[in-house]
Order: sequence, then structure tokens, then C-alpha cells
Amino acid sequence: MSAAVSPLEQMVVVLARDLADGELGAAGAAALVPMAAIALARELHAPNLTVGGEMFFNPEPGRLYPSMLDDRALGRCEAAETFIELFGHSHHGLDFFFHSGLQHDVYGNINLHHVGGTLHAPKMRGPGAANLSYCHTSTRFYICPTAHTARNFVEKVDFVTIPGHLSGPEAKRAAGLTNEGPRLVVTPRAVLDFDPTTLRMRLKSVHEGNTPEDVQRHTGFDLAISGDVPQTWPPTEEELRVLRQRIDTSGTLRA
Amino acid sequence: MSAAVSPLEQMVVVLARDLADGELGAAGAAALVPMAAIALARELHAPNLTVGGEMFFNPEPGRLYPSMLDDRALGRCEAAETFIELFGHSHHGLDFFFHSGLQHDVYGNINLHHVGGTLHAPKMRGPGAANLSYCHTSTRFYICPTAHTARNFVEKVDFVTIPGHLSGPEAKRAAGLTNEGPRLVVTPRAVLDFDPTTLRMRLKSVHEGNTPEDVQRHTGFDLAISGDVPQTWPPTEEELRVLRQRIDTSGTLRA
Amino acid sequence: MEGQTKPTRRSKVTSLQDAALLARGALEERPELCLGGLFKQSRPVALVRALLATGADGLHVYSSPGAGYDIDLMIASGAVEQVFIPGVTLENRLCPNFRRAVEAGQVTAHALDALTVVGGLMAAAHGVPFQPVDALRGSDVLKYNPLLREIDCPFSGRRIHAVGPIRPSVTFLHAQEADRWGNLRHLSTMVYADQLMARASDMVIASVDRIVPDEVVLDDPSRVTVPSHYVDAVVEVPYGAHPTASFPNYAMDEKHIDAYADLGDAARTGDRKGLDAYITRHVTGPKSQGDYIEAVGGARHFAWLEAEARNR
Amino acid sequence: MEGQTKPTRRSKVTSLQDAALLARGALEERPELCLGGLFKQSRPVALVRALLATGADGLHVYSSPGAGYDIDLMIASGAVEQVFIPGVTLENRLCPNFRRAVEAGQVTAHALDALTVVGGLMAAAHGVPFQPVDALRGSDVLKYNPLLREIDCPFSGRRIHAVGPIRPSVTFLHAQEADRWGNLRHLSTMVYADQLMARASDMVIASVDRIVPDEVVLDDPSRVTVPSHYVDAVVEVPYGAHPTASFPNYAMDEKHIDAYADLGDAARTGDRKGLDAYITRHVTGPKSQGDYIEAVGGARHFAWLEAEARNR
Repeated sequence: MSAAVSPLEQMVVVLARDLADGELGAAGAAALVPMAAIALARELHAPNLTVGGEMFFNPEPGRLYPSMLDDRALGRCEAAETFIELFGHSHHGLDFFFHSGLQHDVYGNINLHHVGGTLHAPKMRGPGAANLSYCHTSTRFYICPTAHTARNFVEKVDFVTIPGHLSGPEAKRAAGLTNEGPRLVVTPRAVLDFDPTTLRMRLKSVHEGNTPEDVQRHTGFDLAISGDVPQTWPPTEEELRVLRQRIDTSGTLRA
Repeated sequence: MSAAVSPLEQMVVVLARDLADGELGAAGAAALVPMAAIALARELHAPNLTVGGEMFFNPEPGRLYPSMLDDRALGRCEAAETFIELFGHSHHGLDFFFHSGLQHDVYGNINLHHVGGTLHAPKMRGPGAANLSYCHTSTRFYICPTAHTARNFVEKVDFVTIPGHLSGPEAKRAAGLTNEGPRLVVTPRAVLDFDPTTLRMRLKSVHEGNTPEDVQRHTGFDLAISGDVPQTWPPTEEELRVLRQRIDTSGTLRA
Repeated sequence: MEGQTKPTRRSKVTSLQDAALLARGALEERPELCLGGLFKQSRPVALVRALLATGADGLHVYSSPGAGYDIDLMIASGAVEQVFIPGVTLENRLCPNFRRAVEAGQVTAHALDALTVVGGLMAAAHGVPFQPVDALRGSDVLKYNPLLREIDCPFSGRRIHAVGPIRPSVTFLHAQEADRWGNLRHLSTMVYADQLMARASDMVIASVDRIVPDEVVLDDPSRVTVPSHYVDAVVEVPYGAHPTASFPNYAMDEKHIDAYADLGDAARTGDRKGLDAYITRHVTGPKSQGDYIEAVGGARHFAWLEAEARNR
Repeated sequence: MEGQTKPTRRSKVTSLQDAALLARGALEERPELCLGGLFKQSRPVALVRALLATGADGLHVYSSPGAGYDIDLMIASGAVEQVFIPGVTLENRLCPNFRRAVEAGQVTAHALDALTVVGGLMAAAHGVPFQPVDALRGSDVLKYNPLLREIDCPFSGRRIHAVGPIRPSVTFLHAQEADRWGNLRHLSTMVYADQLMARASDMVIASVDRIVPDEVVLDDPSRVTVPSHYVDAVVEVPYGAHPTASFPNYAMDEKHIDAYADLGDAARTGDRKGLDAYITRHVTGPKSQGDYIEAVGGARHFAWLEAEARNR
């Protein structure tokens, strides 16, 4: 591959590796990176992975689209359902889902409603979110914002739109969140996961070209870095070839 | 018209005349006579009458079929829905519906479950019924069995599958049956309606070739006939022409 | 490149016999079987016969809102313990074996209605603990219906009904087409409650008139009535709905059903010979669907049913 | 034969202006408007513009699960009082007028989620007093959501949620085709929540790309997504969804929406001139859809959007 690996390509590859054959999952609202990850997993090791749970099954887009709510992206698919079926999927849950927001906090909670002020007198009003159920009816979810700054990674979100681990194991149990919740946070800079005891976010690996100190500087809470942080395993030749030649044919992930 | 009017044709015409333009209604399980009545009304005076509420809208069968659950009868229609929509129709109600059963009693209650014995130790087990809601969520319904004997018109049904007027105004109110319920009983022999005070069935008119005494003899309860009972208004030339040439093209109602 | 073989997507296409064994296994765990189609249309009869041939018994059978030939045949074969079907009829006549077995106390036929069964399937499909129902009044069915409960409506304050989830262990469906992944296409105008049952059931097995190439599905995804996600196995069975119809491909075989019902009525009044011979000839006897097709009249007979389906 | 004229079936086809006045009248009784489509696809934008041109205000607007350009334009035009839409976004950027008006306290934007709105529409469509919801936990939305209630589940004994019926006064939909009676055909792969909204609403008004002959509907009834029974008026409006898409006929006009959002962002930071000019030019100015089409780029521009819809 001639061109350098882009941060979004690195994100796609990390996420794709974590999806297993035979699973059922959907991309969520910010679909570009998740859809590429799902497509890559299906091409490489998970041909029985089903894209479903958002009213359409197994779309075959000719290229990547920023939104999956586009008939160009999903017009060619295996089935279309309606919101009545989405209601059922939301209750039955998926194996995996993807989320990102205006703010993400140390427990993986996500805010899409407001930054500053209150809900009905916000300093900055966000878009809100449609689906609040998959974060806990699904077995697990991934957080994958396409930016990683000290402003969107904060100690505590101003509003919990999508609950992650709330304020830790006890709060999560009290709220009836019985599934895994957020498993990985994959950003353009790094991969983060959650300490199994405290459920606080921690740095798992940094992408090529980033240092743990860079990531800490762009994160609004203490990552408690101790010891060596490995580098994120870069895309293999094959991952990159399949991604660029068969999925991201228009180079959207490198734009 | 050369051939004599058949009892079923007379039934169709009586029912068609009672359906108004702009109404929404469905034929029910024993669809032959009701579908013909609806079609006749649409041809003659009710072009805006909608056939709907049973998962299909405005079918255009080429001829009459004994069951409407036949794609030959409803394959050509304006829309098909599913049982999810039927669930909604059943709650929202129609303007009219049609019922008939194994037994009909003096209050217009209908039995489709068992004759003799008990539900779980029946002497004779009937088919049961699918839709129990239209009898009261719809504005009114018609009872139109294709036989009229002392065995299927009884003082009291063995099991109330489809409630008519129950045991009269008080029982009806107590059960929360707030709509009109059965309006007319149209049989091969006569037209019957209900005394507005007692809600007991009474003879309204007899079809050509029948006397009030005939009808009473074939009815298992006292019709309390007093005074002259008029003859049912026979089909007009136009009613018969349209019915035979455009609806019952295969002569099923005369078979 | 050894050991690097790319995994491939698994087909869900199987044989009638394997499908029946799959169902049998699940039904031994929990005997709740649901049948798609409606009365004489799109009933999964070949799957029912194959299941009967495995000797299945003690079944609790659901269908909505009505069934006829298939449930009657299952009862005639001794496979059924309880019936949860609002209407059981051949439409032009009663179901003879159903009637006989219920009157003899051999089978329990619950008094139900369509809203209860549909509501229960909706609750299961939606993944909620119950479905409110507010359209049932005055019927004696309400005194016996085992699935319905009265609740205080938290919104209206009134007494209303509710039904808990009906989650069949196995649902049999018949559709006209599927791809090899199990995406079903109903080409008949009516799809009955098939979509709802598929979304409510633990296991779904479908017979289809034919398996179509993947592109047929991808070129018109709106036509897919049951996505493969809900389907566990699909079997290509020519005339798999016979003697019921599979419109627009072939019509119901009313004469066959009537002749069967005559045998059932004879059995009801004491002479079971004809009925037993019927079961041997059509259910336990045929080694394959090809045998069955020959037994009920062969290619010429089906050509006639095909012509009849177009004759509307 | 005088006085004997056979009554004829009434067409539901009307003009954009008459449709807007019909909606306006109903919304003055009860200001609950629901919008079909989803984000940048199949939004009934021409109907929205026509309604805005009547000077409608004080509206409570529903859509599910998300909306963008149209709700933002309605807010920019001062027509909206409350927003009951889970997600409000242009997807690639925030909705500027929505954001400004909510931050300024001029519009109330309720915190909701899709299951609440879909559940409420389901309850209304089904005719039941509420819909159980059992998939919401841990979100702050649950503290504010005005439509959701906690109930004791009579089946599971657990605390679950329930939502009462959402019955919009008027729903605007955009479909690709309809017949003159108002039977709608969505030809896009996705039909969003349009079918549910139609079945839940008191009044439904649809714009379509074209009116088709009766036979088109009768020959393929399974394609009808919203039967005319639910539809009160239908308007043939070329490019009636612009600047959103009407697949497979034309794609979304992303550049138009972005340019609009730039004007909205300018208004948000103090300069409303461009936004006001936009509204005059596109909403209050055009006398007809023909004028609007010219104002946004004319036939050549739409030929490009048509080509883009095929370019996938």
C-alpha cells in the first residue's frame, strides 16, 4: 500500500478485529467508521456476521457513505423492515452496537443533549439521540468518535444520554444495566478500555505517531498511565488491501 | 331478469340497501353474501364505501368466492396489510360488519363454540371464531346465516361467542357494549330486527314465498308476531341486473 | 496459504427430513408449535407431514387466526394435546378430527380470539412483557381464554385486558420464494400473520416453492417479508403447501380436502379405515415429496392447480 | 334519467395550497404535527413550506426518530413551540436554528428517545391506551421524557415503562407514488415510520412525485405502503421532498442544505439577513412549486439530483 494509514483506517481495523463471525450488530448514527469495520470483518473473518437491527439487513453499498440513512448506501440490501420491527430489535438487543457523542466521560457515558446549562436552558444544545436501548440491551458497544480532544473526553458528562458504566459497578447494577456496556473506545489517537474493577477508562494502546503523553494531553481526565503503553497493531497488508479495494473504494476514510 | 330471485339474492339486496356511501366495513368469515352486498352497494349508491378492516382494501374479484381468504378473490385489491394492522382495525372499529353462527338467539347473540355439553366437554364442538371485537367496536353489525331453522334460531345460545344484545339493555350496558350491536338479521326467509325497548328479535318482513307463520315455525323462539308483517321489498330490476351481470357473474348466489 | 482458507457464509437450505428432525428436537424441549398461512392458503403442510412422520406427539399448536386441514390432520395422527387457535374450520365444513377429538376429551381446544393470539405474538416480537388489548367485551370466550388477563390500565384507569408473550418454540411457514440465506419472499397478496410469527418464535423453518438467486433478493429488498435473521432453515419443496394454496403459484385443492374430510367424518362416526389409509398413503408412506406428489395426482393434477391459481 | 346520476368515487387529489389550508385548520384545533421520512430522505418539505406560507405557528412537532432541515426551517420561520423529536440534526452538522432557539428559550425541545415516540405511535395505531416499553435504563433522558411513565408490570412484577398514545392531529408524508384515491406507494427501500404515523394520525396529507393510474396499484397491492383509508389528501408535487431525497427518483441536495445551515449559523451569531432572504426566496416568495424549482436551480439542477440517485 502506498498511502500512509489514516487515523480512521486504523480505527476501522481495530474495531473490525473485535467483531466475531455469526454475530448480529448495527452501526448506529455515526455510521462511517462502524460500517467500514463491519464490512471489513465480513470480508476477512466473519462472513456470517449479520448487519441488522436498524430496519435493514446486510446492505451492499458500492462505496462508503457518511450516513447509513441513505438509499444509495442501503438500497441494495437483503431486507427492509419498519420502525415496528426496530422496536423489537431494540428490546431483544444485538451482539454489538456503536456510539459517539458530544462528550464522553471516564466511565464511558455519552452526552448528546447539552453542554453547559441545563436541558431546558442549555448553553449549547446538541442533537439528542434516537436509540437509547442498544447500549444496554446489546451484549456490548463500542465508542468511536472521530475526534479525541480534552473537550470531548471529560471527567463527567453534563448529561447522560447514553449510559456507559455510569459511575462504576455499583451504579450500573443499581440502574439494571446487566450487559457489558462499552467495551472499547477507539479514537483517531488511541484505543482505550475499562478497568474491570473500577470500570474507569484506561489507555490500552496508542496509534502510530501518537505517544501516551499526547493522548493524555488531549484527554480531559487522568488516564492513570503506568508502565509501557503498547502501540496499536497497525493494519496488515491484507486488511488495508481489502479495506481500500473492496470497501472504501472512494477513499472516504483518507479524506 | 328471467330466473326467479333466489333467497341469497334477496338477502344480498336487503343488506346492500342498508350500507351507506362513505362507510368502512368488512365481510367477516362467511363472506359470500356480505361481499356481494358490499359490492352491490358500491355499484349502486355507495361508490365511496371502503371495504377494509380485514387486512385488505377494496378487492376487485372477477366473481364471487365463498371465502374472502382466497387470493383469487382479493389478489387484485388496493392494499394488503398484516395482522398487526388488523389488531388496530379491531380496536378502532368499522362502520359495519357481518356475523353468523351455529346458533343465534332472541337477543342476537351468536354461538360458534359448542352445542350441548360444556366448552371442554362439548356434545358438538364448533369452529370457534377469530374476531370477537368488531361486534362491539364497530358501529353496528348484521347477522346473516344462510339457513334459518328452529335449530339455529334458539331462545338462548349455549355459548356466547359473539355478543349481540346479551340479555337486553341492562346486561349490554353492564358489559360495556356501547354501540348498536346487531341491527338486522337477514336470513333466506325473512328480515328481523330488534325491539328498541327490549332488544328482543322481531319479525320485520318476510321474503316472497314465505308467510309469517312459516318463519315462526322455523324459529326456535316466539317472534311475538302481531298485526300485518310486510313482504320484503324484492330486488328492483336494476339491483338484479347489476348483481347478476357485474358481481355474481358465475351465478353462485343462485346455485 | 494452507489454513488460510477464507470462511464462507453458511447456507440455511436443508432437506425436509432434516428440517423435521430439527423441529422435533426443539419441540421435545418445549412443545409449542406455530403454523403460518391461513385456512387453505400458504400452510406449511409438507413440513407438518414430515414432522408427523417423525412420530411427534403431545404438541401445543398455535396459529392465527385460523387453521383447518393441517391441524385436523395433526389431530388425526395423534400428535396434538392442546390447540391454541381461535378458529378451526375447513370453512365450508367443520374439521372432523378436531371435532371428534375435542368431543371425546382427547384434545383440549382453548377458547381464544385473534386479538389474544396476535397480541401475544406482538408482545413476543416486540420483546415486551405484555400487550394491552382493549376491544373484547361480552363474549363467553373471556371466561375461558387462558392467555388473557384483566389489568388496571395505568393510563385510562379502566379495567382492560392484557396478554403475555406467545413465543413458539418452532414456527413452520410456507413462502413462495427464498434465497439460500433464508430471506423469505411471500408473493401472495396476503402474508397472513407469517411475519409476526417469525419475529416471535425461537425457531423458524420455512418451506418455499423455489430457492432464488441472491440477486433476486438484493434487487428488491422491500419484497422480503421475513429477513433471514429470523429464519433457521429453509427447504425447497415443490407444492409444499398442498393441499392448501401457494398463490400466485397454485390454488388450493378443495376436492382433496373435501375427500379427506369425508374420511374424517367416517372416522368420527366409527369407521377409521379410510382415514388410516389416508395417513399411510400421504403422511407416513411417501419417502419424498416426489412420492407425495405422485400419491395425490402427479404432474397433471398440479398443472391444473397452477392453472386455477391464474384463473381469477 | 335526470337526478339518477350514479354517484362517483371522490378523488383525494388536491393542490399544495388547499392541502396546507386543510392542515392549518386541523392544527388550529390541536397543534400536533407529525413529519414523515427520516433526516435527509423523503421529508414532506413542500408541504412544510406551504404550511409555513399560511403563517402557521405554535406547533408541536413530532417525527421519528429524527429530523433535520425541515424542523430547523420551521423553527427559523417562527412556527414551532415544542419539539417532540428524539434526534434533531443535519447529520454532518448541528441544526443551527433549532440550537439557537432552544438555547434562547424560545422553543422547548423535549428529551425523548425513539422507543417512546414509536411506542406512542404504536399505541395510537393499535387503538390501545398504552404501549409497554422495557428497554430503557440509565439515561438522563428518563428523568425528563414527558411521555414516558413507570408502571408495575402485571406479568413480570417488575417496574417497566409505558407510553400513552401519540395521535398527531396532522401527519405530512412524502411518498414516491399514489393513485388518485390516496393509496401510497413508497418505492424507496426504507419507508421510515411513515406507515405507523399514517395509522396513528387523525389526518394524513401526502405529497408524491407522481400520481399513477389505478391499475398500477391494483396490479401490485403488496406495494401499497399506506392504504387510502388512512389518507385524507394527496398532492402531486414534482421534487416535493427537495432539498431532501426521494429515492429512487432523486437524491438529497446536500449543498443546498449546507448553504442553508451556513445562513442559520450566521443568524445564530447575530446576522439574520441571509436567513431571512432565504425564507423569502424559498418559503414565502414562490407562488408555486414551479417557482420554487426555479429558485433552487431549475431543471438542470434536478437532472443532476436524479442522476445522483442512480449513482450508487
